[in-house]
Amino acid sequence: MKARVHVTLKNGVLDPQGKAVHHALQGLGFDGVNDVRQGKFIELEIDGADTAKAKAEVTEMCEKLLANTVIEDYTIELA
Amino acid sequence: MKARVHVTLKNGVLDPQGKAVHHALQGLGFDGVNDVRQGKFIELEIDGADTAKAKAEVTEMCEKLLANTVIEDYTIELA
Amino acid sequence: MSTNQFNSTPITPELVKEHGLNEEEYKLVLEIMGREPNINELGIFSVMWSEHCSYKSSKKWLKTLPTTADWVIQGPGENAGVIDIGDGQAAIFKMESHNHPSFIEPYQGAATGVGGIMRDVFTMGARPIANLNALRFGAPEHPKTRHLLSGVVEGIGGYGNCMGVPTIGGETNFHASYNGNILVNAMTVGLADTDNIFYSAAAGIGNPVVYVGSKTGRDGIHGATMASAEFDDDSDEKRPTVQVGDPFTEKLLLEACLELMATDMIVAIQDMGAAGLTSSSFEMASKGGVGVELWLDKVPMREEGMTPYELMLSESQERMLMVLKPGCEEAAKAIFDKWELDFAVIGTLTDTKRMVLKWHGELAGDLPIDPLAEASPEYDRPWEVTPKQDRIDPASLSGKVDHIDALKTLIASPDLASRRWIWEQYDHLVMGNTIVRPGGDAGVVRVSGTNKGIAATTDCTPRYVMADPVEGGKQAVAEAYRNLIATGAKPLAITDNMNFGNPERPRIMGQFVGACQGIADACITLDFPVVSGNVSLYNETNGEGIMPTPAIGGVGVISDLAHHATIGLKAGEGALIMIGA
Amino acid sequence: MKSAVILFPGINRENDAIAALKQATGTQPTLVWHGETELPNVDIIMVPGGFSYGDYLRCGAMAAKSPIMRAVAERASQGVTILGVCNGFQILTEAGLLPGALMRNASLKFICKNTHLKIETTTTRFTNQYGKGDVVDYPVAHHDGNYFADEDTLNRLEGEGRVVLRYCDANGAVDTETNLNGSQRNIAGIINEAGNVLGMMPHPENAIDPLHGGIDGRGLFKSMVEAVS
Ligand SMILES: Nc1ncnc2c1ncn2[C@@H]1O[C@H](COP(=O)(O)OP(=O)(O)O)[C@@H](O)[C@H]1O
Repeated sequence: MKARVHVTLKNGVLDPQGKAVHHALQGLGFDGVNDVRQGKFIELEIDGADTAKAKAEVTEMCEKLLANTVIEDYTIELA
Repeated sequence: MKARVHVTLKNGVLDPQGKAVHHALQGLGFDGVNDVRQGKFIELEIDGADTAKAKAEVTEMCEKLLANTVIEDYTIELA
Repeated sequence: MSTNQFNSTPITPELVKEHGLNEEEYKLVLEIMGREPNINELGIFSVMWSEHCSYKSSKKWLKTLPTTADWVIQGPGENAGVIDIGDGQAAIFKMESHNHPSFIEPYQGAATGVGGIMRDVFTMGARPIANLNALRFGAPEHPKTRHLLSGVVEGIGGYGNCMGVPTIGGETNFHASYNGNILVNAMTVGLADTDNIFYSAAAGIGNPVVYVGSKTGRDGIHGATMASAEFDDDSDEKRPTVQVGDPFTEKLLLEACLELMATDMIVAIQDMGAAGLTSSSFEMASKGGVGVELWLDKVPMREEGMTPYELMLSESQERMLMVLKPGCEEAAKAIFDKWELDFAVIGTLTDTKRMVLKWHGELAGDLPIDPLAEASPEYDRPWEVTPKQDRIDPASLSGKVDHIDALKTLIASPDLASRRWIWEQYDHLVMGNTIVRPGGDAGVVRVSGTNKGIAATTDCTPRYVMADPVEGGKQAVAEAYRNLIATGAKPLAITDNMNFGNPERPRIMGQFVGACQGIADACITLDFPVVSGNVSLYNETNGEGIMPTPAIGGVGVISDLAHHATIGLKAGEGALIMIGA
Repeated sequence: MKSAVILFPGINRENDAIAALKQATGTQPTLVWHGETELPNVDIIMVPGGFSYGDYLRCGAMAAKSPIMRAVAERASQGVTILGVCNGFQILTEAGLLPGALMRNASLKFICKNTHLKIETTTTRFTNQYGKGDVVDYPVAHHDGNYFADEDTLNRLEGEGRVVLRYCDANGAVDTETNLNGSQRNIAGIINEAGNVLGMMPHPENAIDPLHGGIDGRGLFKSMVEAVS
């Protein structure tokens, strides 16, 4: 089974990378961009076919390692 | 309009981050993980409501800045 | 050889050409083999006889460089040069180019260049203690220059910083001749004990051949050499030609290798750099006068479905090949297990002087070693003496120049402006031994636990070499020498990185020959031998060669750091004196 | 006086840390491997700088989950003096021993240079050898030193006198000009509530020898020695 995890900065947390990308896009002449946020995208290939179990397990991975919940949120999709 | 861009390493390109995360997950006792790949997830807030135009513009941003097409692929979703 | 799957690819003239072998060379291949090679063997000839591995155009002239002195322990021919710095210690150093990859992908190209040169140094038993880099970019206003400059600098920092080796110096120039062909030359200086230096000559029939480090992927297998039907199935996706560096793994590899080197288990060791497993195995075998049998299916693989051809040609980074003493496998493996690195016995030494490749028991290739490693083509390419340029009559220059304006223009010019922007992105302090930071004449690091320093610099002024290759070659060596003495060091030896255009043009070949002559002259006069180096040819932009750029990396020793000198004027002290001609 | 230095894969300033601790304590620190579960009996624990696990995923994230960090947390709760520098600071925040997080520098570039720092409090175990408001000069060498915490946390840190070091100029001016990496309120170092754990981005261990160009860093190590003897 494949799990797709998105880790994004919480609202209110300053995003230096997003800000820099925004700035660079403006420099390239893309004026219509109002905001840029950069996050991580992690794809996991996991054993088993039990979606509920996988979800629980990936949640635990996020809490323990993949996300820093002080500054980040995460979402999980299974496929 | 919101654009969601996923930037991932091309197949066959070494992913040192994914490799290290995989290893760390195993160290934490998550044995059922077979592979981990890490990519970037970029959210853009853009002006206008014309999806086709936005798509073309974000594609250009990807080619010019957001992705390194020598080693990375990208996908774009608009919402 | 019996018929098997590896003979099914017809060796057509096109395939031979795609492997970069000309007709003459292919005739030699048939002669050496005594039959038609199979695809794996053809691939091996192709990389072994590439300019990069064989030095076929430059060999004749490199042999004229002076390489000896009382303090030289190892001159050119090993992974890096070794000089005695007293007290039972040696400095081990080399410079190497990663020009083409850095132009395609500046970050990864530069990063893997740094990774490669550090492996060359620690393969010999040295802990890297200083990095330098000599960079050449196109005109500042060229649309690609900014992107390339920032990518290269980040890549060098990204790798060197993570390795924990201070980057203490270098040089940076801009010129339109590099617009389509930047130069990224990286240098590493390492420190070892003179009685614990490791070489690459394999020895001991029956000894295990061991692979350590990262797994092998399809990185860097040359696109053109892959165009046969057999390897064409799944688009280019399958075979990125850009290698991604993993400095974290290399840091582990460094620590694991040094730990193993502190024991008595290694017979020979060689890093897998350009042309990966092929060149490392052939070189080790050739130097040791032995044969090798490799079990390619035992090579740790990153991807499924890899073929012997790919395994022999892959340029995956962060890998080493070793020959161990018999019976040491388990103890050595324990060290690599501790550092969480792959370790596999992938072959054995034989007395056949042949390279025998096995794939799940099946014969995948069988080649003689010496003819490939040593009897590679050597060319005496035609060359022209570079014509002397006319002297410019000062009177012919128009207008009066205000001195202050001239000074301002000079200071602000890209070639002279401060490089702080670059070196502040490099960790130049890690290890706690940096005595002279970048920005001076040469960087200086202390030899840990002593009062001794090692000074290092890289130098070349391409426009001088362009105007007069012989004098320009001399000047580069002399400048390195001066930069070392300016810190208080005694200059000991150099490494070089010869970056030139297409040697098949007599004019370019003439630049190369002239620079070699100049370097040799200066080195002999200054007693400043060449102990290692690298050649990068075919550096062209729109059919025009780059400016000839023989970068010189100089190393010297300061016997007492209390007497080192720095470039900064000391407030309120002394008079300014100018010496020299 | 006994000390220990924790070694994670990818750490590269362990010898710099050892040199500084040895100079201050007069004894050779013990190097402790990340896979260990027990710590020796020591007065000072230092988590040094480097690139543990290549700084992949997030700086310090993987090291924070190492077996040894449980032992470090336990010692922290027992009041043992713990110093985390650079990657060590990142590891301590990831392990939850210090609040906040360290993000990519605002310039997005790695920065290696000397910087001035203002000593904000001298009542800690780490700064008792300095005067309040002193300006010291240490190098920094990092890519992710941009300190972030939410407003409440920041206010609490300030209110409790737990901001120990701030980026400033030679005269002690703390402003956006002198904020070298974009940190909230120019924060370069903080301590935990109990005052026994300090995390900081700059490298006092690279300013302990006249040949380094300055010895301002010695005071920090001497402070720890004074405090625990
Ligand atoms: N790529 C680089 N990496 C590290 N240091 C550099 C680099 N380029 C220049 N420097 C440093 O900046 C100073 C001036 O550089 P440059 O003008 O190119 O060299 P030089 O003075 O030898 O002509 C030197 O001290 C050099 O060590």
